[in-house]
Amino acid sequence: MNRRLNTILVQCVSITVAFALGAVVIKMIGISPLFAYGALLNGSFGSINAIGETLVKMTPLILTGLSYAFAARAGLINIGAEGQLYVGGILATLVGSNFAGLPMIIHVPFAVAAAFAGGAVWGGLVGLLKVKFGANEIITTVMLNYIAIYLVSFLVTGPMKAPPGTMPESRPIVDSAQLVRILPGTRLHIGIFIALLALLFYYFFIFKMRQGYEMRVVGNNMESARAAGMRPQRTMVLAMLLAGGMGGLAGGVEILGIQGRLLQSFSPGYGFDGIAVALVGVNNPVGIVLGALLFGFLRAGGNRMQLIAQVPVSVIYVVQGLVITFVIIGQNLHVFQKVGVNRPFRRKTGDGPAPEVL
Amino acid sequence: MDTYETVLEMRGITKVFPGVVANDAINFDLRKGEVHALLGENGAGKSTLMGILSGVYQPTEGSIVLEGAPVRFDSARDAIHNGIGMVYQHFMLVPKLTVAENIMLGIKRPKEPLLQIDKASEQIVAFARTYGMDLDPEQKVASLTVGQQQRVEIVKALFRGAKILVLDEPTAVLTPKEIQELFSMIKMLTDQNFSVIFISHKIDEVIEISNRISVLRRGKLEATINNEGVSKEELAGLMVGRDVSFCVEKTPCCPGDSVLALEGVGLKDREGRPLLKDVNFEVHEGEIFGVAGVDGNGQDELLEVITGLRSASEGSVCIVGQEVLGKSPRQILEMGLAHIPADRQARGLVLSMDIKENFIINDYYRSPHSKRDIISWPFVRKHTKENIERFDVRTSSIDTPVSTLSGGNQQKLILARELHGKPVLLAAMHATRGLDVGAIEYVHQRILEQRAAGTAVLYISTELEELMSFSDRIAVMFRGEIMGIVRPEEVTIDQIGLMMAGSIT
Amino acid sequence: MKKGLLLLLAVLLFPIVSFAEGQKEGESSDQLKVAALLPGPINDGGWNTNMYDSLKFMEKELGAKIAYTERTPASDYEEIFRGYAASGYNIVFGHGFEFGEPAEKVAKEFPDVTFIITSTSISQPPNLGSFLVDDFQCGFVQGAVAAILSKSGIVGYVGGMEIPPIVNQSKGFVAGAKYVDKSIDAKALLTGSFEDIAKAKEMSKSLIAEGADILVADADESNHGVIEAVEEAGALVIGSSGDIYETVPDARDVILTSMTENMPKGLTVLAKSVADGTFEAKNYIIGLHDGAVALAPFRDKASLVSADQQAQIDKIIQDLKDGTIDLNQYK
Amino acid sequence: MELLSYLLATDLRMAAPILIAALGLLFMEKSGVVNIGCEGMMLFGTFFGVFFARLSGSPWIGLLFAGMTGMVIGLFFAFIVVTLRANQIVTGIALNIIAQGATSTLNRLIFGVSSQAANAPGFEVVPIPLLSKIPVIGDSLFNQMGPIYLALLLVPLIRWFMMKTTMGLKIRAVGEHPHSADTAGINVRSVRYGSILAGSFLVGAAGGFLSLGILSLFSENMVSGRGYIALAVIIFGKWNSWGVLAAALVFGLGDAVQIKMQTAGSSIPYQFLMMLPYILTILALSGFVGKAESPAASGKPFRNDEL
Repeated sequence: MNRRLNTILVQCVSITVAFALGAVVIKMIGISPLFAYGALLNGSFGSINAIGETLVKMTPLILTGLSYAFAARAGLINIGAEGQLYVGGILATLVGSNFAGLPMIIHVPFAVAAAFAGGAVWGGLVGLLKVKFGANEIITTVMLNYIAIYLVSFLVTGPMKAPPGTMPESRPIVDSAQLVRILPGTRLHIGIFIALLALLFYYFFIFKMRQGYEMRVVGNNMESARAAGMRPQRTMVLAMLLAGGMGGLAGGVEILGIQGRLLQSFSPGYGFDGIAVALVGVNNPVGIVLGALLFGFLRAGGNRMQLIAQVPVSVIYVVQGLVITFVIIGQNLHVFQKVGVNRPFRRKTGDGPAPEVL
Repeated sequence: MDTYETVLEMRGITKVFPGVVANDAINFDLRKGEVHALLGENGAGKSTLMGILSGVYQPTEGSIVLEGAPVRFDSARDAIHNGIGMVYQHFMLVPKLTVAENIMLGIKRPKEPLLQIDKASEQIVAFARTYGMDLDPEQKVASLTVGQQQRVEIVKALFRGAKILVLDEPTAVLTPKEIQELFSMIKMLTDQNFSVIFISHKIDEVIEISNRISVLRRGKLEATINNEGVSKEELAGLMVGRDVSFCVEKTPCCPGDSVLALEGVGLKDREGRPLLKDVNFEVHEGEIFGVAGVDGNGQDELLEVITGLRSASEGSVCIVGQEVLGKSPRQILEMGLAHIPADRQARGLVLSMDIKENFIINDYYRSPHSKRDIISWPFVRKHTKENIERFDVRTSSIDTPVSTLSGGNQQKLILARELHGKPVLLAAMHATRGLDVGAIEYVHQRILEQRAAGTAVLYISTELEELMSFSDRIAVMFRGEIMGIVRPEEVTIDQIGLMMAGSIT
Repeated sequence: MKKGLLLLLAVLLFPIVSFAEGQKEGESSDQLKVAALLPGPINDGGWNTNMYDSLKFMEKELGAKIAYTERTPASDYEEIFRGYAASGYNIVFGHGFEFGEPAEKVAKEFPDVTFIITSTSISQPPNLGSFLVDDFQCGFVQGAVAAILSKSGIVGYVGGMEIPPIVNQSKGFVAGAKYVDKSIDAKALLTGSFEDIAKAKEMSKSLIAEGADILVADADESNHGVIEAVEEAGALVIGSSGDIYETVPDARDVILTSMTENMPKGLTVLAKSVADGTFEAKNYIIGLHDGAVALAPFRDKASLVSADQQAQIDKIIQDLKDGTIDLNQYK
Repeated sequence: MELLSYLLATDLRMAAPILIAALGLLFMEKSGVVNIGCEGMMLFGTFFGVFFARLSGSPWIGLLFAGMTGMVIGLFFAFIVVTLRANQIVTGIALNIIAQGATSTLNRLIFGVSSQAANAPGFEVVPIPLLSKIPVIGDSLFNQMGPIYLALLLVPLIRWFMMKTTMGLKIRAVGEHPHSADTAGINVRSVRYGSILAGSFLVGAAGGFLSLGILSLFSENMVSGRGYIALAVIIFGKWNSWGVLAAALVFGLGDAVQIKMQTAGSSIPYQFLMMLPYILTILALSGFVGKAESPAASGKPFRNDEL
């Protein structure tokens, strides 16, 4: 219990360090950090609309965070949320921009499901390559990100281009497939509930369902899993399917709730932020919400910082990067204080998720 | 007694790890040209002591004196430069590199930034010859046999100018023949005034090879005695802290009908080398069937075939008349198999998960543990509590990660998991390895209970004494073959030793 | 341990606070406030710089308070429009067709804020209009000029991303070249990105290797790549949407001319019309006819242009102005 | 012939920055360190390359400092992943984000906002007498910029270093089996620090060559994915510098061909040609192009209190 409190505190310090350094940079470009951070806060919590925006940003972040977390539970590192998000977007658009006239009650779930499926395929592919050919998931996911991004770029300038066909964008999502806005004057849409449901599902699946239990066993000790009669390969593919699905959902809600149609590079890097979100939240449901809150806050407030305080977007990237870096540092500082070595000689066991790289 | 030249002295060495005192004020000295054995059970503190000597750890208290001068080893490098050569139980060789590369690795030659591997190879070969050893410097270590690898390790140490050789459990992975070769090598080295520290928990070997014996127990030095007419029982007593008789109290066995039956089981590895050859035996109800043999003679494969983790390339394995080959591990578990794996941490438990989660690892998927894919934790908690009490697993709560349990308690947890429902067949390997005497007796008692209850027990071990006293019949394995099946009361340990070395009696 | 952390926390907050000082806000209620959303960075030396210059021009001419958002993420168009509108800006520009749709949404919510979207032809009374440079026409002139002055009979066009203004201009380029001489070989290439300069440079090189001796650069940031290639391989370059003779002075010895879209002027006129209430929510197209688009003088390279070539060029431009050449037949 | 010569030349030019970066990564990979942050490191290199080339008026100085910048970033990276044993992938991603922001910010702070991109004296083509006269290959191989020759020399050099020197052996051992290396008296951490620093120098220099060789100016995010390609090149080249060269050329060729195809007016959407390197990598990883074998300890942090 005490240790948990401690980690939380460390996280806070790390994040503060990041912001402190950010302040220095902002000062360098001749803007008052307090004013800038004022705008940051104001743009993220200052008004109904601001809060709405923060929630809007949190929606995909929660989902991409879950994407990383699902894989991590099975001992896999999924860098591919960005790509899964794009493929989810494609599928959501295909369903959402067609079938006009379907009742919303059917059309929306249909489109969302399609997004999930799209991402799941993109993620499942990684799982298959891993178990069938031992292709390292980190690299394959990185590569599939690029492939997905170019795929979208091809589709919107080619097959899916909206008539008359000058603009690189798909036909719009028909009304019956759009996610309803729930807070007037803001863009907050029911996607947030989809995200929270997904979060709930994650919690329930991982801690209450047998497949989730299998995932944790496989992720922590593959050998024991096999000896107990589990099928690690299946479990890993399932984990990547779900991880991908979550990434796909992120793309789906973004397209159906915000964009209204498929565009080139429509994600501002939600997929990569998701990694940080899960990292900050140590793959724990509550943690993921907090992580998403942090980065949603940065994104929503970041716009405001640029809008009001005229802080260039590049500086906002710096602050974001610093936050991730210092959270990592914070989480690893314990190497300086020797704790938790209760067996003098640790033998190499399959214990603990130590996903090898390359 | 003529005067000895002491080359190494470790004075009052204490090493404290968070939570454990691994070494407690240990005094240890080594004389030129002697073999000084360090005897003790796993976890007695041998490895830690040697870790300190080799610079991996720094002592909390105490000092090391080398040829009269106090020294301090901050790193493995320091120890090596001071002429201390470690040969670890798990060899420290890089499989992908060649023998020569492995030996040259880390040798400081400030004048020569270049490897000049050919020149080095010649040196190595010549050097090895002077100790009557043949090495092929070009070969990749991965392609060598265990014995050869050990030789490389020793040459590696000597080549670095080691005067003191530390052998950590060197025989664990060797066949009796290889052991004899090793021993003659050690003798030859000591004749040339090298000093050897011989770490082992095998009493006979220690008696055979060493001049002096130091016994460690629970991090403390029990005694250092000259190896003149000391008896096994004496040493064993020191090791475990009180006199133990090597016979387990047990009722005469009354075998029922066959439970496990292997017929002509064979298994080959990827290169087609045989791992198991025409293995035949039956294990009956209420019988403990021991399997003896040096590690790595097919015992692991045998267990993997029976538990379905590997499928044999030929033959048949039947449990109560049902063929299990081709069945999945889960199907076999469901046929009433209980499995105590060789390495409880690598294959038995999930250290980072808690006790209840580890307890249900075999049953989590079926009612009443879970209904329609949903685990019913209330039942699991209740069920786990009952059984860990029954099997006396000492823990504050069932929600603590098993990594915090002692080795004994971890093994008890596995027993609780595997034995709480009546298994028809118990397949156990190294079930007592690394446990203290109390825990060992506990494990034995539990297994005997199973035997009494009519379970068929397959008990694989490398500890001959244990097998002799514990099992009703013993099969001896060598190079994947069963050399023979004997009754302990009809043979001597030496006869079995011979069979383990490959000679059929 | 924990105390220490808390202490550290306090210490860290120090710089943030210490750097704090009141931000002067030259707020006068009647001051015209203009904001713009940009797809890329203001210093790309092309499309985005164009808008940046326009803002600066309005600051100068109309004394407007200006603000902008760079590299606007697609997911935030709508939100940032709303942000500017809500914080009292009178005019918000969306610099590119892609801003059209979100602008239409937000415009409804803020009837008294004017929205102007560039390079598209949408409009939504009362407060959303658009500003379109006739890219096809620009391309046509560039193509014609290149064709007339090319010695090799091969001319090239290097564009950036595959988006309407680029695509149109490239089509216009080919049409213009062919208009002058059916046999001319006019190659139009797209790098697919505004950022991958190295690529733009290689493409230009390959075009020159193919024999092209005059290139049109229309890839924003990547123009730098085109210009470098031309400098190294010895060809001439025609600039787009701005006078590169002024913006890239180092390269003057290879700059033939530019198509100057005087966006600053055009947009400032619009802004002014908003200020004095004469703005109409319609599509303003600027082209040769209203002088907002023009062919820059050949300056140093005038010597390369013979009298009758000059005459030929002037005629084409004139015909375009008075519609003697109907471009629709080429589109 | 004409075409071939042209392709070779373009290929070599486009491949060079990727090759240099990949050779840098090779050092890290061999010692068991994976650096997804390559993209960011290169970006820093591109900026400071231009910055110092302007100051000094010499592209060589610029290149040198680009490398140094890489090393500084490398030191930071090494501290986090070696000393703190943090997850290398996530650290790399953070590095990329910071680099993108920091370089743009610095660009504006130092060179201000103008349509004139910050440019600097670039590298000149140095034809090698005689050799450059050889038909076809002559013009493409021996009529290049200085750094390209160096990059090509590095290939055998690094191979030799890895296989024939004690240091190389240490690096390989640390990447394969850190604990053996440790017990053999090698300081695993310092070897990794060393490899990371050496590698980062090359990666930074690769960025420098991009902004001073291929071009002679800095523009925001100009690396545009080449860092990731370099990562792919390592796998495709099977952790062997010759393989890396081959792979870099293959990917460079992809670019060259793609450009050629567009000039020739091909109809294949460029997006597919852009995907090619990534698809190839996945195939390589899946063993369709021959199984790629990574150093065993790759990506695993090392702690010497366990055996």
